[in-house]
This record gives sequence, structure tokens and C-alpha cells, in this order.
Amino acid sequence: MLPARTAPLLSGALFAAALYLVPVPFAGYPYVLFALTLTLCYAIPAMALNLLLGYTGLVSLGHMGFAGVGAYVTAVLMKHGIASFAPSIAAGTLAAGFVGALVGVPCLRLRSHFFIIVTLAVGMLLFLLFNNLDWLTGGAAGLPGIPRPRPLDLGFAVVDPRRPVGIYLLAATVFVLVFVIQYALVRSDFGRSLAAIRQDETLAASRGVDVFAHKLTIFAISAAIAGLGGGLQVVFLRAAAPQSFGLLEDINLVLIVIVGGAGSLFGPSLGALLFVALPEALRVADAFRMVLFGAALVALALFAPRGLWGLAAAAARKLRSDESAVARVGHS
Amino acid sequence: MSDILEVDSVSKSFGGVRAVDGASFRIGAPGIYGLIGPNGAGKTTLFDVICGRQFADSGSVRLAGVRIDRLRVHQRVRLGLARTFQECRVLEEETCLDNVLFAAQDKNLGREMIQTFGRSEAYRRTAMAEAERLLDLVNLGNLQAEPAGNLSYGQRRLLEIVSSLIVKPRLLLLDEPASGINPTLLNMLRDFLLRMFAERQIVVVIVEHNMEFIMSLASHILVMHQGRVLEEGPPAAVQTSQRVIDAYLG
Amino acid sequence: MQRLASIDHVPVVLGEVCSPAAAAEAPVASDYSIPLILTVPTAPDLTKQGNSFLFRVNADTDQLNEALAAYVGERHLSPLSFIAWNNDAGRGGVNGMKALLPKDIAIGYVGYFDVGAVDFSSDVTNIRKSGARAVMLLMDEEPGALAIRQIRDAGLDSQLMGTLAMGSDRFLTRLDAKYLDGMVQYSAFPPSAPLPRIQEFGKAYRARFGEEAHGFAAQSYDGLLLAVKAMQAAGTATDGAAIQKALSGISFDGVVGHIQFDGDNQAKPPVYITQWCKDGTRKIDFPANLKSECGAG
Amino acid sequence: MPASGIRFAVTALLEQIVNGMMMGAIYVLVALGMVLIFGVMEVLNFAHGVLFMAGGYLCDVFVVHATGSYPLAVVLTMVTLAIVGMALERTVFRRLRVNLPMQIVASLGLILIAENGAVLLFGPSALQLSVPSVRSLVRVGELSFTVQHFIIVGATVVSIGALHVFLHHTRFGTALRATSQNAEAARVIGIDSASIYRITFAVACALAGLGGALLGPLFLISPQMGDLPLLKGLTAIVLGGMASIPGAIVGGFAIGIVEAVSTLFIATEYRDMVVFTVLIAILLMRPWGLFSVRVRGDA
Repeated sequence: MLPARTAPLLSGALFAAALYLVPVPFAGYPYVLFALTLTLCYAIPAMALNLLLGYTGLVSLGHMGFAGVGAYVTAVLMKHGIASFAPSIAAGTLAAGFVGALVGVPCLRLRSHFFIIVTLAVGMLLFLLFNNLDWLTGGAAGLPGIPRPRPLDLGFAVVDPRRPVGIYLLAATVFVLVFVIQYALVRSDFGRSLAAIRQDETLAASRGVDVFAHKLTIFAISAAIAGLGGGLQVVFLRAAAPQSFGLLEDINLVLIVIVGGAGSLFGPSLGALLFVALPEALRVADAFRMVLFGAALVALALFAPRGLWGLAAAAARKLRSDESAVARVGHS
Repeated sequence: MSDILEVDSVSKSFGGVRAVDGASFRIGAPGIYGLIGPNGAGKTTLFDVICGRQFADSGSVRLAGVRIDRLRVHQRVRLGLARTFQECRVLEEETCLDNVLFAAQDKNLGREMIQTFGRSEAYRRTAMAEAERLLDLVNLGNLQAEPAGNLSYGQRRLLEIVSSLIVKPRLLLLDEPASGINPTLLNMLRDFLLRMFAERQIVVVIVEHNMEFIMSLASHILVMHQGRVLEEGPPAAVQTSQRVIDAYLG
Repeated sequence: MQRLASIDHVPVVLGEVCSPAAAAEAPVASDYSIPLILTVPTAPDLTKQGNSFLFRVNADTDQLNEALAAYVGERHLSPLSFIAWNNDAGRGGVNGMKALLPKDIAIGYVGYFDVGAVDFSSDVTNIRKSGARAVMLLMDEEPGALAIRQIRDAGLDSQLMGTLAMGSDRFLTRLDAKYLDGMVQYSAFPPSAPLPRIQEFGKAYRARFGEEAHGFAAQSYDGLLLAVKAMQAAGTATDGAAIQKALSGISFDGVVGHIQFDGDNQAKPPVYITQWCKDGTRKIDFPANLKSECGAG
Repeated sequence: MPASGIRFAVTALLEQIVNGMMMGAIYVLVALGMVLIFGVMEVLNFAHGVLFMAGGYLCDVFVVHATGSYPLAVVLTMVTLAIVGMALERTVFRRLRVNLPMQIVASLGLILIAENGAVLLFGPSALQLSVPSVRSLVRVGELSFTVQHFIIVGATVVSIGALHVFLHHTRFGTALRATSQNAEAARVIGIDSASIYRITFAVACALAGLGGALLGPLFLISPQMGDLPLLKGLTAIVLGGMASIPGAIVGGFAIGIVEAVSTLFIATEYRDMVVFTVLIAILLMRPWGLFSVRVRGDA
């Protein structure tokens, strides 16, 4: 077996390579690329929320609000030609992170139930700002006419984000970057402190973890990454609308993370694929299908708290343990 | 050299109940100290005030001369204070080894972030040897890779004590370590504590009801009654003190 | 829209209902050079993005408001208050109306509410406080009926002014006539107006759907015929660019009136004002040549 | 401010206080249900909004198709929802008592089922239920309100009284309060916590149903009618201190009145922002809510 450290790196590299090869077979199907790019855009805030929900035990029900901050900062900067794509989305990410820290300072001292409800309130507040500040965000009508980034000449190829393949590759690159950040944060001393906070906050403090500082840091990082996802989504859809950062999207994001598998690296991406690509392909999610979907959620909450990825991982573990059991029998 | 631990007229009340009422004592020399007293004497509240789980209404607590009664828990820990919990807390999902290594990890946020991208595993390698040695001492060596959640209650308590010792604290506070432990493990715990004390020469304060265990272990006993320190001295003297007997027999 | 354009390869798309979605779909239409004909959304700036593949048959809020602004001016209904949707249709309508009003008309209280809101009590209180002589309701039937009922239940008797949807018989099913007495609204299609093209479509619509025809249906019907005529004129059912050229030059007499696109591909269909009578029928108030008694609006 | 200006301001203030009391009463009915469930079972029921909505639809069905009498329909609605509540508790929430994230997922699942179920059964557009008490008006000087406004406030005050009597003067109520303070201790002295949880859910859902049945006729009965009351109810119980019933009552009325009166000073579309800003401001000062005592161990 490969030494423990390189196994995840190898599977990560394979996953990234697969992502980049996707346009080859689907170049001719812009609609499939559209659905996959949208999935990538949703996977980024999902990974951001996973850092909180899955790894630190913080349930934030207003997280798409931060994606909205990143989205609108990016959109306003690019639409009025103040800055090109890279500086705009960087500003959007930092702005979202700053708002995250601003919200975190007062709210992270609250007990868990209060914290959840306050994040819901913060999400509503941010949505109401997007929906009502007409002069800045275009209000309920949204902000149309956001330009796509200029083509990038990589020497061996030109990536033109104005074409479906180009914007897909841009989204894939940002996705891989965020995936690496998620991996680095989680598989580190910092990640171990977060896991300790999730399992037993009092114990973590008595081991010397400054619980508040750690929570604030991961909350700000998570908000920033959500902002990055929001900025990417707005540039991809070429328009920003408050509805994509409202309560329904907040709930959708929580479901993507929990159903996909909170507390795992690939869970959020699987969840995004299920929640975004699938309905997009099925197009109209009519009422009857949503009822079945709701029932599936209740069942999942009762019987598979670790989410689908948790189920898959458990099944894999069981498989391995069966194999090893068989192997041992063979030797004894 | 100033006292290692100095508690100066600490008071704490919940609503009308004065749990701790002007308790004071000083610990200058390394040793194993017992903190005993009848139920409701304020032992646990005083213990929580020293550890930081509760803030005192008045009075002060100093660790090696530094005032700690207003600091948050993690700040006191970084000054060399370590504690275990009456309800015995371990990271159930982590393996025993990871429990101990996590305790040894440098929790400074800045250095953690640097390690996130530096990926250096230096501290884990250096702490590994000591962690495995301590685990062997309490017969948990073979359970290194076992998640702490699968351990028995007694084993968890030993794991908790090992985890709090790995960071080489100056002051170790044990909250009723003997409760719920069968005699054989109790002896192993006593020997382990005596051995650790011999190696490290630190101050260990044990809040305990199990008289036989505490009297055989502690070199100095503090008796609390109605929120105040009633009597202190070597075990023999304290056992014969009339005031202590009256306090217990009421 | 992405799906229609890239997978189904449709030649023409008959428009979106709400403006933000239309705004998002317009760039996709011009990317794939497929004409997008709008027949319902009223946000003025939709046709001002210089998108040659976006056409609009229905009048935008500015055109609709011109008639009502004249009505308010003649009767000096000042101060004038608004309750409007907090979206582009609502805000566009209010701003459009303000621009068209004579200078001596004061603007009283303006209240915006989010789509789906149902409690107008605070708007009613503020309107009463501002002493408004007239209240313009920029929303569709469902909130409109609620707002009117709450205004009249709270004892406010200001003149009410509504939008397209509040002029149809369907609106009567939500409110009994006593609430509607005296209310005026602009309309693109007064169903019982004595005009042959309106009567014909009205009869055919009632035969087919068993209820009274309304403006949205008429405009969409014209939009469809327009697309067909353009495709015939361009002699192609696949080449979007050719159809677009035919559409921009088209001149067509539809059910809602004469349709011809200006530089921004915006048509100028005729606009009417109808007024509810006590007995639940309507009469036409504008244009003057069609002024009628109750029962012919 | 001219004399007439002052008179206008006073009548406007009075009108908004009455409107505020009415909406506040609705928030209290929702908050009471949630604080009962949370106090006794440590379950945060995000699906309470759709139970409120179900109250509206059931009342419409009972009035239009069954009895034709509004008061009887309200009672039938409450009974039906009490049964639904017990079923929900048994199948879903009892197993999730400790697991907060899964409570949320289950609640969101129930929201999807209920809201889309309503669309399937009753169609997407809202229903309008006309009942006598909404048609008849009460004139108070220059102002006039529907009788329903006062029925809502009255019904809520009666419910609060009934709940108080039930909790403090009946054996069952005392057992319920004991369970909320310490479930294990209650179980040790022979209280059957399973039946306590069932009754708690039944009472909570009946209250939510009452809220829906009262507000439905005044405004509209639609699949989303429960969403805002849920958010405001959540805010009320947080203001009140999570497990404090008096806190939820005062919190609910306070939000209703503050929200209504605030529209005299700022634009109405910012009304909802007022409530959430007030919530966050208060939690900064008292992170454990207005009413609940500082719990031991809250260093």
C-alpha cells in the first residue's frame, strides 16, 4: 500500500486531472458544460460551509449571504470597469471574509442554538441589503451586464472565458484551488484544533485552544471562500440577482453539505453535483418530485447522519474490513 | 522563589448560595496535595475557579506569581496549568495516540497557520516517543490506534491524565480521578502518579472523596468546610484534627 | 434558455414573464443570435441594453404611465401615494410615474413591499398620515386585492389607481364590487371595448377558455403571430439573424393594436384607462374618442 | 409640528400599535410552540412554520367543505394538528433529540414535503377564506379594524392563560416542567418522558395551527405563509432566552409592536431588517437572551 501521506495526494491529483479533461468529451455540449460549471460554482461555498459545519461543528444558516457579498463586490467592480477579473474577485473574497469576521466577533460567543438563529438573521439581513440598495446592487431587478474576464494566453493554449469551455476551465481552476485550501486546513494542526472544538469545546479549551480565536479565523476564511464562489458564479451567469443569495439558497447550501457528507473532503462536491447538476438536467423540479425529495431528506436525517459520502465511506470501510477479514482467515 | 499556587480569600456565590467564602491557601514546594471536605464544602467550585471554568466574585488566584483568576481557560493552560474533568473528557473520535499528541500540539493560532502550509510534522515526531512511553506506563500502549470512544471508563480516565501530563504542566489539577475506577486500575493510577511526580517534581492538587486513595498518595492535605479552608497539614495530622472530625460528622 | 438555445436549437423564443429572468436571458439570445420576443415584462431598461435580438410587444411602464399621469394631472389628485412591489416592475413604475407627473402634483408616502408580502397595514397608516388624495397600486392581482381590501377596511377613501391585471373580470372574483367602485387602471386590452379586433379575440378566447380575455393573453397572441409573420417574411424557420432582420422592419395589426418596433425594438401599442363602476362593470375613460358608460370598458 | 400633524401622528401610532399587537399575537402563538418543544426536548423545530401553514389550509377545508362554521373549524384544525404533532414526534423528532444538525435536515425535509404538498393539493396560487369576523369592521374613532384583529389578540391571551393553568396547576403540566428542567431526574421519579414529549408536541402544534387558522382569513392562505412567522417566532424565543415561556410571550408581542411602529419612521421594506438588527443588538449585550438567568458554567 502507498505510504499514508501520498495516498490522498495521488487521489487528489487524479480528481483534478479528471476535472480538467471533462471539456474534451463535452466540448460539443455547451449545456452540459453549463450545468457542470454551475456545479463547480456551488461546490465552492459548499466546501466553505463544510469547513464550519463538517469540521468545526458550527451550523451557519446564512452562508450564501457571504457569497452574495463576494458576488456583488466583484460584480460592481467589473461592471463599472473599475477593475479586471482577478483584482475584482480578490476584492470580493476579501470583502466577504471581512464581513464574516465582522459578524463572527459578536456571534461566535453565543451558545450553539443562538448562533444558528443569529446566522439565519444575518443571512436575511444581507439578502435585504442586496434586495433594497438599488443604487449599488440594482435592487430586486439584479445587476445585469457583468463582463466575462478577458482571454488568457498560456502560450500553449488560449483560455477564453467568454466561451463555455473557457469559463468551465476557470471555474475548475478556482475549484481545485479551494479544494487544496480545504485539504491543507483540515489535514493540519489547525484542522486538529477545529476537530477538537467540534467534539468537545470545553476539552479543547482545557488543552490550550483559544476556541474563540480559532472559530473566528475559520469563520472568516469560510466566509471569504464563499465570497470567492459567489464572485465566480456572478461572472459565470453574467448577472447578479438577490434571489441567488437568499434564504432558499442558504437552506440549499446546508442540504448540499449535509446530504453530500459533512466532515468529508469530497462530500460537498458530491452534494453540489446532486443538487445542482441533477435538477438542472431534470429541469423543472415540480412539486411532486420535491415532496419525494423532502421525504428522502427526513429519511437521511434519521438513518444516515453522515450523509451520502459517509454512507459510501462506511460501505468502503466495511468492504475493506471484510477483505482484510478474509485475508486474515486465509493466513491463520 | 514565589509560591507555585496562591489562592487569596476567593469568594464565589450562585444567587443566594455562597459556595466559596474567602478560601485561602498557598503551595510553595512541589508535592501531591489533597483537597478534601464534606459535600457542599465548595471544593468543586474552588477547583473550577482555579481552572477558569468559573470566575471568582472576589479574591485572587496566582500561578507562579502571575495572577490568573481573570484569564480565560486557554491562557491559564498556556501558563502551565493542566486539569482533568470529573466527568472525564476525551476526544472520542480520535485514537488514543492522537488524543495525547493533540494535547502536546502547540495551539498558537499563528504557528498553526504556518504549519498548515509548512506541513512540518516536527512536533509530532518529537512528542511521539514520550506519548508512547506514557501510554505504555498505563497499559494503553497496545490500544494506541483504538478510537478513545471504544475505551472503558477507567481507561479513558488514565488516557485523560496522560494527555494532561504530556505538556509538562507546572500545576496539575485532578478532579476526583478515583471515582468509578476499579481497585486494580486504582493501584496503577497511584503508582503512575507517584512515578510522574518523582520524574517531574510538579505540584499536583487532587480533589477526592476516596480517603484511602488520597491519604496514601498526598503529602499534604487541605480540608475545606463551608467555603473556607478549615485545616491543612500532613495526612496523619489532618485525620486526627478534632475540627475536621466535627466538620465531617456535623 | 441555455437549453432551448444549445440543445433544442429553436429559431425564436416567445418571451419570459418576469424582468430579472428576461435580463439574464437576453445575453444568451444575442450569443446564439435567436430573437427573444417579450410580451409581458414592463421594465423600461430591458430594451435599452442595445441587444438587437430582444424585442418587446407590450408597452413598458413609461408608456403605460403616460395615460395615468394625464388623468392625475387633470383632477389634481395631490398628494399622490404609491404602494409598489419591491422589484424592477414596481420601482420602475414609481420612478416612471414620478417623471411623467405635472410639477404641481406632490408625492406623498411611497411604500415598497417584497413579492409575497400580505400585510399592508403599515402602508395604510402612512398613507393616512400623509393625507394622500390618491393611491397608485403597482402590483398584480393577488397582492392588489389584499391591499384594496385592507385600505377600504381601514376606512381610507382615497382614489385608487391600479395596473393591467386589476381591470379584468377575474379580479372581481377576488373582491366584491363595493371595494372596486371608482378605481381606475391603465389597460392594454379593455375586453368589453366596442372595437371589432377586441370583440373578436374576446369571443374566441371565451369560447376556448370559458373566461374573459385579458391583456397578457392578447399581447402573447400577437407576439406569436408576429414571430410567424417574420419567419414567413424572412423565408426561413432556422436562421435567427434573418428572422431578426424581418422582425425589426415588420408592421403588423394585432389584437392589441398596430405593432411596429422603434430603434430599441420596442413596440408602441395603444394604452387605455378604464374605471370600475359600483355595479361591477367598467367604463373607458381615455382615450377621449372611446369614452363610454359603465358596461363598455 | 402643526396641531393636525400631532393628531395624525397619534392616530397613526395608535393604529400601528393595534396592528403590532395583532401580528405580535401571531408570533407569540408560534414562539410558544417552539419554546415548549425546545424547553422540554432540546429540539429546535424549524418545521413549525409549515405547521402554522397547515393550520391555515385545514381551517379553509373545514370551513368550506365540512362545517361552514369558522369557530368549529378552528377547533377541528387544532385537534388535527395536535394529532399530526404527536405523529411527527414519534416518527421523526424523538430519535433526533440530541443531534442538532440532523434536526435541521429533518425540519428542512418536512418543509419541502409540506410546502410542495400544499401546492399539489391546493394549487400554487393562494386561497382566500372569507369568514364573518374578517368582513365585519370595528370603528375606533377615525380608525377601523376588522373584528378578526381583536379575535386574534383575544385568542392568544386565552391560549396563554390556558397554557399557564395547564403548566402550573395540573399534574401533567408539572411533570412537563420537571422534564424540561432535568429529563433524567424526572424519569427517575417515575415520569414517563415519552408521553410528556408526545403531549408537548401536541400542544405546540395545536398552537401553531391556531395561529394559521386565525391569520389565514385575514390575509391569504399560501404555501409560504408560515415562513416569516417562523423567523419572527425564532427571533422571539431567542430574545426571550430559548427556554423561557414568559420570555417568548413578551418577545413575540415586542417584535410585533416594534416592527409595526418602526414603519412610521423608516421605509416598510426595511421592516424585517429592524427585527433582525434588534435581535443581533440584544444578543451582543446579553448573549443568553433577555429573560433567562445566567446558567451555571456560563463563564
